[in-house]
Amino acid sequence: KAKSHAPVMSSSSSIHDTFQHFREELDEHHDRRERLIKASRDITNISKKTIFLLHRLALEANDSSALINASKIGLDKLVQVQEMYASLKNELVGDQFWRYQRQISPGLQEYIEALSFAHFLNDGSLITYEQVQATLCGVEGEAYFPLSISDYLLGISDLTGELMRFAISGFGSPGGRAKALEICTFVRGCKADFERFTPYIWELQKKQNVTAQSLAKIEDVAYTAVIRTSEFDLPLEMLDDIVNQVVSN
Amino acid sequence: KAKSHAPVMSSSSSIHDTFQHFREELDEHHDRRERLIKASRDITNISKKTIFLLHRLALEANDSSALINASKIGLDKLVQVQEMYASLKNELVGDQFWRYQRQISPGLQEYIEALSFAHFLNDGSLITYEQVQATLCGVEGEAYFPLSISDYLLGISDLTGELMRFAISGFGSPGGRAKALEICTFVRGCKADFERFTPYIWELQKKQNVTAQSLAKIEDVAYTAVIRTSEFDLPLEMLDDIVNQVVSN
Amino acid sequence: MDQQSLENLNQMLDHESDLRERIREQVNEFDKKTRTISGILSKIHSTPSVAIPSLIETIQAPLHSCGEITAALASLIPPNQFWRWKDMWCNSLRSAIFAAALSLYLTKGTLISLQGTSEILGIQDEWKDRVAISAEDYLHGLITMVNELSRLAVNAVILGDFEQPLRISAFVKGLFVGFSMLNLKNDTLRRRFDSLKYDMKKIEEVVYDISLRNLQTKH
Amino acid sequence: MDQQSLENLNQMLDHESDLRERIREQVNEFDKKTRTISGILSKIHSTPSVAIPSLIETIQAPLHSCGEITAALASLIPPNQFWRWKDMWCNSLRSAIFAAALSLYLTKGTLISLQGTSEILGIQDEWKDRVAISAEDYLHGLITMVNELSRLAVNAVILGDFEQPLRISAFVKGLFVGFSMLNLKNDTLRRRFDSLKYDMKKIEEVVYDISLRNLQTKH
Amino acid sequence: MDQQSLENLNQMLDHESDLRERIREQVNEFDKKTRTISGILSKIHSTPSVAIPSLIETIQAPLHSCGEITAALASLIPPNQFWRWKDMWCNSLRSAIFAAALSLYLTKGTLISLQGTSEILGIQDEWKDRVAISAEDYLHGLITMVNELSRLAVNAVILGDFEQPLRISAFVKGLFVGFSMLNLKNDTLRRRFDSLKYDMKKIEEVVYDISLRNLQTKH
Amino acid sequence: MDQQSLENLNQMLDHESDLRERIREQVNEFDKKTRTISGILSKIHSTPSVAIPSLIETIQAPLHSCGEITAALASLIPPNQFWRWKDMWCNSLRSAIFAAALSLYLTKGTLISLQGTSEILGIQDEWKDRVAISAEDYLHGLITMVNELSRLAVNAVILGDFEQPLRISAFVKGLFVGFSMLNLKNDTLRRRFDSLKYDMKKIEEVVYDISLRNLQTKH
Amino acid sequence: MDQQSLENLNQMLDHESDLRERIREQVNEFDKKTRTISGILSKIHSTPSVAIPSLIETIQAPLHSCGEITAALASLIPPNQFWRWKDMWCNSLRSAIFAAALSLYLTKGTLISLQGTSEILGIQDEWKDRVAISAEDYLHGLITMVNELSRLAVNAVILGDFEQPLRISAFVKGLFVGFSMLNLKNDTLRRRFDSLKYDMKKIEEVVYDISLRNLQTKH
Amino acid sequence: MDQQSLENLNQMLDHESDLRERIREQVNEFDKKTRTISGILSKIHSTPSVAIPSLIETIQAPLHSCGEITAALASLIPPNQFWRWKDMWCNSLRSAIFAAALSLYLTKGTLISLQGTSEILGIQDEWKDRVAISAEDYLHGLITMVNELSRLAVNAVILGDFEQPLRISAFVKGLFVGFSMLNLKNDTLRRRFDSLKYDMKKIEEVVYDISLRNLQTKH
Ligand SMILES: [Mn+2]
Ligand SMILES: [Mn+2]
Repeated sequence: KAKSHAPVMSSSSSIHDTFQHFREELDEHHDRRERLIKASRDITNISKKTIFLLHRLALEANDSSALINASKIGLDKLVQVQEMYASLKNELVGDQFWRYQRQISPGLQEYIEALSFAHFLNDGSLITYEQVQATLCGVEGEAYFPLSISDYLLGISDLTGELMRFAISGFGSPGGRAKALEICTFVRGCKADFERFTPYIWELQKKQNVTAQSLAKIEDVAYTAVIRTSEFDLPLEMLDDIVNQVVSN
Repeated sequence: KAKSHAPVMSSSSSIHDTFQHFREELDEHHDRRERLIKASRDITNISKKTIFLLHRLALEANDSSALINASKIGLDKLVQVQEMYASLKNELVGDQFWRYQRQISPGLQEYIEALSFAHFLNDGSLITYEQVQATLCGVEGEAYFPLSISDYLLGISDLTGELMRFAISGFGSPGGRAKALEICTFVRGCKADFERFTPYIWELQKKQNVTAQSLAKIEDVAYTAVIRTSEFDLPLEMLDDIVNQVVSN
Repeated sequence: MDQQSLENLNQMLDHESDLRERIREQVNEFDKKTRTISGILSKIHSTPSVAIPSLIETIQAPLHSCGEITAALASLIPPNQFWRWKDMWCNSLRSAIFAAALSLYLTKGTLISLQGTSEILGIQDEWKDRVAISAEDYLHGLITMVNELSRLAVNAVILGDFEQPLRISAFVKGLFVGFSMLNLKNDTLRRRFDSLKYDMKKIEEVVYDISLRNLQTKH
Repeated sequence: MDQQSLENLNQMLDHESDLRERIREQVNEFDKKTRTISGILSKIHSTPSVAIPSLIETIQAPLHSCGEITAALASLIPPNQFWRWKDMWCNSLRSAIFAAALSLYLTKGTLISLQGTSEILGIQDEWKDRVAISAEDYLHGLITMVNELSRLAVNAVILGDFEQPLRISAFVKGLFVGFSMLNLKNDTLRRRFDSLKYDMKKIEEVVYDISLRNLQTKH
Repeated sequence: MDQQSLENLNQMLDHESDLRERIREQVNEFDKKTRTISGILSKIHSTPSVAIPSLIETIQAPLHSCGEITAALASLIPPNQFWRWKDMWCNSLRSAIFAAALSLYLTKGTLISLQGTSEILGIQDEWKDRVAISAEDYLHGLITMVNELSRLAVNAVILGDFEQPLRISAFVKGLFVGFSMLNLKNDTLRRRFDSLKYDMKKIEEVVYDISLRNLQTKH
Repeated sequence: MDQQSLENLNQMLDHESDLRERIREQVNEFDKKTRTISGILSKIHSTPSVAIPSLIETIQAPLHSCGEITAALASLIPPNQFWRWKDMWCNSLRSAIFAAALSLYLTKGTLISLQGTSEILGIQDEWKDRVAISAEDYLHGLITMVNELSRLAVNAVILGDFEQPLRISAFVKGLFVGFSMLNLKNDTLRRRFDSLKYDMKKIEEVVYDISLRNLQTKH
Repeated sequence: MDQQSLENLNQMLDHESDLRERIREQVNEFDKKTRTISGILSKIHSTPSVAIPSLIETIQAPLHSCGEITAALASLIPPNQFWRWKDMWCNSLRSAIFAAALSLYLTKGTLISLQGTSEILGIQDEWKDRVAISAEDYLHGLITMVNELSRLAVNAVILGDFEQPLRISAFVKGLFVGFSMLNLKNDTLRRRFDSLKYDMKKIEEVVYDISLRNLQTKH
Repeated sequence: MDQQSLENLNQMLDHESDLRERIREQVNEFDKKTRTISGILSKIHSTPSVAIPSLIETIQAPLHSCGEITAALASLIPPNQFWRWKDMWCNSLRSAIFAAALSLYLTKGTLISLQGTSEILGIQDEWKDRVAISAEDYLHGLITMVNELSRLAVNAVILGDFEQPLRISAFVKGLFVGFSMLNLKNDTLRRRFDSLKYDMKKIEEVVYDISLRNLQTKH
């Protein structure tokens, strides 16, 4: 329709070409965004399943070598996620990672949560930023994408919730009371360490509130352990043994 | 750990079997839900693209046969969606449709919106419930799933928004003023007809408010058309011709 | 929209809203029944072990009478629309499942199966596209039972019964292992599974108290 | 967390927050520039056609001086972080794009290209992973121009210029066809594309008024 | 809690939930009636002035039949509990008030009074502790009427009727002055009063278009 | 709008806003009274059982003086408007109900009735269309009492009183069974009923601790 | 908490709630005054240009009487607490600013200054830590004036006055250029600035209609 | 708008936005300081009673260094604008108040006064129109301290210290009585007061556990 006016403007065919180009660019962008959203959902699902698996294995574990083994199984399962990130690396090349960060974050944080849980079960330590980044690198050590500090911190912040569940459900097992005291110290450390990052990362404040609640629950567990045994002048392990004998009669 | 107590309860191996079964059932459910969410997103995307395509074709159309052709092209594109539903039919068999309705609805409603737009461009009529259901049936006429009335009504309710856009962007084209008056009558009819369904379908009330806004915009377009021409005692087409002559000089 | 379509749609919607009304009536009845049953069951906390079987006996009649409701629902719900309407009665149903599960545990010491629950509530296999017990509802019912058992462990001690807590402990531990096998989402079931962990912890505290005082042998 | 990790993370975060601060300063400057430019451009509505080129002339200097800002940004932004920070300056950038596009249309009657806009704003191709004009920003700038042109069509008539609206009509129609080719989501761009439709309608009304009164030949 | 108290309380609570159910049924009916009426009334926008009286005629029967609902409500609501339950039906009531007000304006050109509305809806004075029209509901109904009249002004022009907008303008101006004198502390009412300002402007713009073109004399 | 209607409406609206102001004043007074009473009642947690009756004695005067407020409200509220305004004072009223219920339990060991509460607060039967105690408010007051009693059970043990928890346990168990049979559709009440469950459990745990250690016989 | 601290704190809190009450009373008065003034001012839309000055005359007394309120507020507000309480009266104040600005424009054709507004409302410079006009309130008042002027442009044409719109257009254009240069970070102000754009366009369209038909010369 | 007014207004607005920026910088610093202090203070939960004084010692320097921030704020804020800007720093300020209050309690066992807090934070009396501690902020700080003390009671037991909970209980009881006497109209403060009730209960339960087991004599 506009053809008759071609002289007074850049010709309509050049407009056509220009917008044809934009159209392809936008379509490609939307398609990539969609693919990343779907991949992120898959990653979230695998990570969640890994967390449940780790809980199961950890509860069955009777000693630290069983825990280390549980950790290994969990880490193995997470290789699936690492492979997915490897296959996505071309979508996230160069400056593209930051373009789609909002789509990637949910899955990535869930992955970091699962990874840090497996890592904790291995040696009771907190996985570092560098260690997380290292799991997201190709064979030659090149990162699939730059790990953002906020994804790292928000991911490991969720770990405290899982540790709370771990402490509560392990309470009745032999050694569970000692484990609860250990986790209590660990989570208290996390809470304190994360505090100074909250001015930089807005969502971390909300997660710190959740961590505070988890910590209070873990402290209650530890408190119960101490108060119930303090009537008796015997070491924890001996009390555990007495109870265990009764229960297994 | 619980083994030593087997006598007082259903044996732990039977618990294991039972929960093994639940676990499979829940995993299968979550996986299916996930697949349906993804499919629904794809369907939404195709439907949205079809709507844009229909707008493009409709604006280029100069006569009713061109509109009918536009409608055909749109309907052809929507065959993609129909094939996707065909491939999903086993996920939705029996009572399963209602289990996943919340996951399916968004895509389905967008599809119905696109379908009803294509249908409108063909002969200016509103697609019926039966006609929509017919597009979701296999070769032997068996429905892939039962079309719910609420999805039907919520889908066609969105059509009014697209018609509003159609009326506004067609305003300047020859015949656009007449088209606006036609659409005005059509949308007013939709608004009135849908009114009696609002007590049954809660979300329809919100959509009716959107329709009311679209209708007011269409009425403004029609009003402008009438008021601008009423100073001149000539029929609409002649005025259009005069303007067209000036513009194409 | 032509007149015919309008009327058809209206008729279908009227029919649906009618159906909803009639289901609601049944659910109200269901609710009354389960409220009465729960009221009676709440007496277990002040009933000595020995008198519990006869207390449980008194809820058998109202519990089985839930079959009237499930039958009425099965005749109301159209084929294949189980998932469409189930949310309307799932709270009442979960209460009934809880009551059935608790009854069986308190009399036989065993875990009720989904199939067994269906039988007690008169739910027939051939209704499965209209009225059935979903895995989720069954699991919710079991967790409610555990919530109650953790209170019972405490109250048994008050009544001088030191065996009950040990039995409960073994039973709940077994159930917990079962629940741990499930992969849950962040939904109600997951939140309630967390509550089960608390109950287990509470029960363990009681077992601990009893064991360290050697009370389990004292009765 | 060990002390080293803590300090590393803290340092990285401090660095980022510093960077944000320094970008914000540039954006404030950018904002002042575009506010001044917009202020001057808003005079086109009361300026006779003949005087418009010299009005446009006056914004060339401030418009080109935006290059200082884009250069400063390009030296601030780390490699590959374009998409991370661009939201901070995109409002100012869109205003600048609008000004460049309107200037070119009012002087040459043609549509500015994305490439052409980059040149005016001193944005270099090799910065593309740090500072660039995205398709979206460019399109937003064009729509703002159309918003202004629809007002101009009205005001041109007030000033007795009946040709401008016809020129604007043809120009905007062409642009509209271009925009129609895009598949948009329900986002800002889509909402603004709808506003473009309104502008086109408004312009068509003016053309209608002029044509029916045969005013186009009268000047 | 002794048995007697418990039964009393439970009876009260059951009675309340029963009553709510029965009111809801009436409200559903009320709602259906007013939606049908609104559906018919929406045709005024495509009906030539001359045919409007007979269109209005067709809603008189359903409108007066609302009296059945109000009577049913008056017999359901316990003495003194008007304020307890009124929120349940106030939406339907406001729709009915709107319909009555619009009917009277379109046939007689006058403003309905609160008393007049009560009569049409069969609400008796002696029910005032159970069913009545509050000042707030009446005002809401009037505002809805004005919302509709501003659209009618536009649509009358589409139908080539240039007199209706002038009549509407005079009528709404009077109403608007009245409303601006009211001490509206109520938030919702205040917000809706703002919508009335918008309607006023819209109507003035229609009258403006007509005056500018001298169309009022053209019919 | 004619002058008369306008004046009527404005009078209604003004009267309403005036009335609200005057009710608010009474509620402020009511609030001060109940705050003082609660302040005194909070001392039960550090008062030995034997001194509690004389502590309760000291709140009788302020508690009965609430009758002045209820009388003032009864004279302010227009006939039939109980349900319109009751939300304004229901918080204060619930505090007063709580205080009356707790007083009676701590002195007589019995549960106050709704009727008994009305008498203490000077609420007359013939005001029932203006000022009354609704079932809901009464139940809220009772739940607040139980919240306090669970704290009292804990604090009694701290003071070396092992009988009080047993008495509280018996009293609250009865109340709890009553509540669980009620048809609580109301959301807030339902949520507070959950807090009651929590209190019950806490009290049971105190009794458990006492039983486990055979402390109940030790005083 | 020792008795003295407690009393101090309670006195502070009580004093605050008292003060709030007394400010509210003054604001109610202020509100009544500005409602009356706005009521009168709304008549400009049906008043021929020539009669406007005498209409404006009638609001001078009530407008100046706002000084009583501002004086009362100045004596209520403690030193330095202007920013603490200003939100309570800012709506009324903005209405008064609007009235003062519109009056001056309609009689002298000039823009009122912030200083001039303070004088009319009797606000003294030495109150600046208690009662003052903030830049924000002043700008809000001006935007409300423009909202009204765009309506006046339309209504003047209805009354056959084609000069008023031209005067309004020139006046508002100047204001608009001023506003577009302001650094409006404030969100509400920014949103209202958008309404100003809309008013500008409306006024331009009126002038357009007049120009197109050469009506400006016809009076 | 004349050039002078425009410049004045723009200067005011620019100044305001500048000032906000500079306050924000100080608040960022303040925030970092208080987070560091909180981080250290959180170690009290794992520190044996005997080592707490030296832990508290380590926060004295950073706590007093807050005086640099308050001094910077006092020099930034224009006279009389305390209430305009205080919301920007009130979170940090409340954290600092909390730290000061907790320090004093843990070292001296006494309650800090508002005056005492001002001194520690270097807030001078003559700044009261620019920087001061409001009653509200002081009370918020105290409530945060109680939240922390209830956790400390629990954690002291974990460390085997059964005296700390008894001391905390006595201290918090006194504070609680004080708070219940306050006329808390303020919503946030009221809600936080509820959290204080919860803390009280928690502490009482700890004291209960200790008393029940006669642990207080065991150390
Ligand atoms: Mn998690
Ligand atoms: Mn759409």
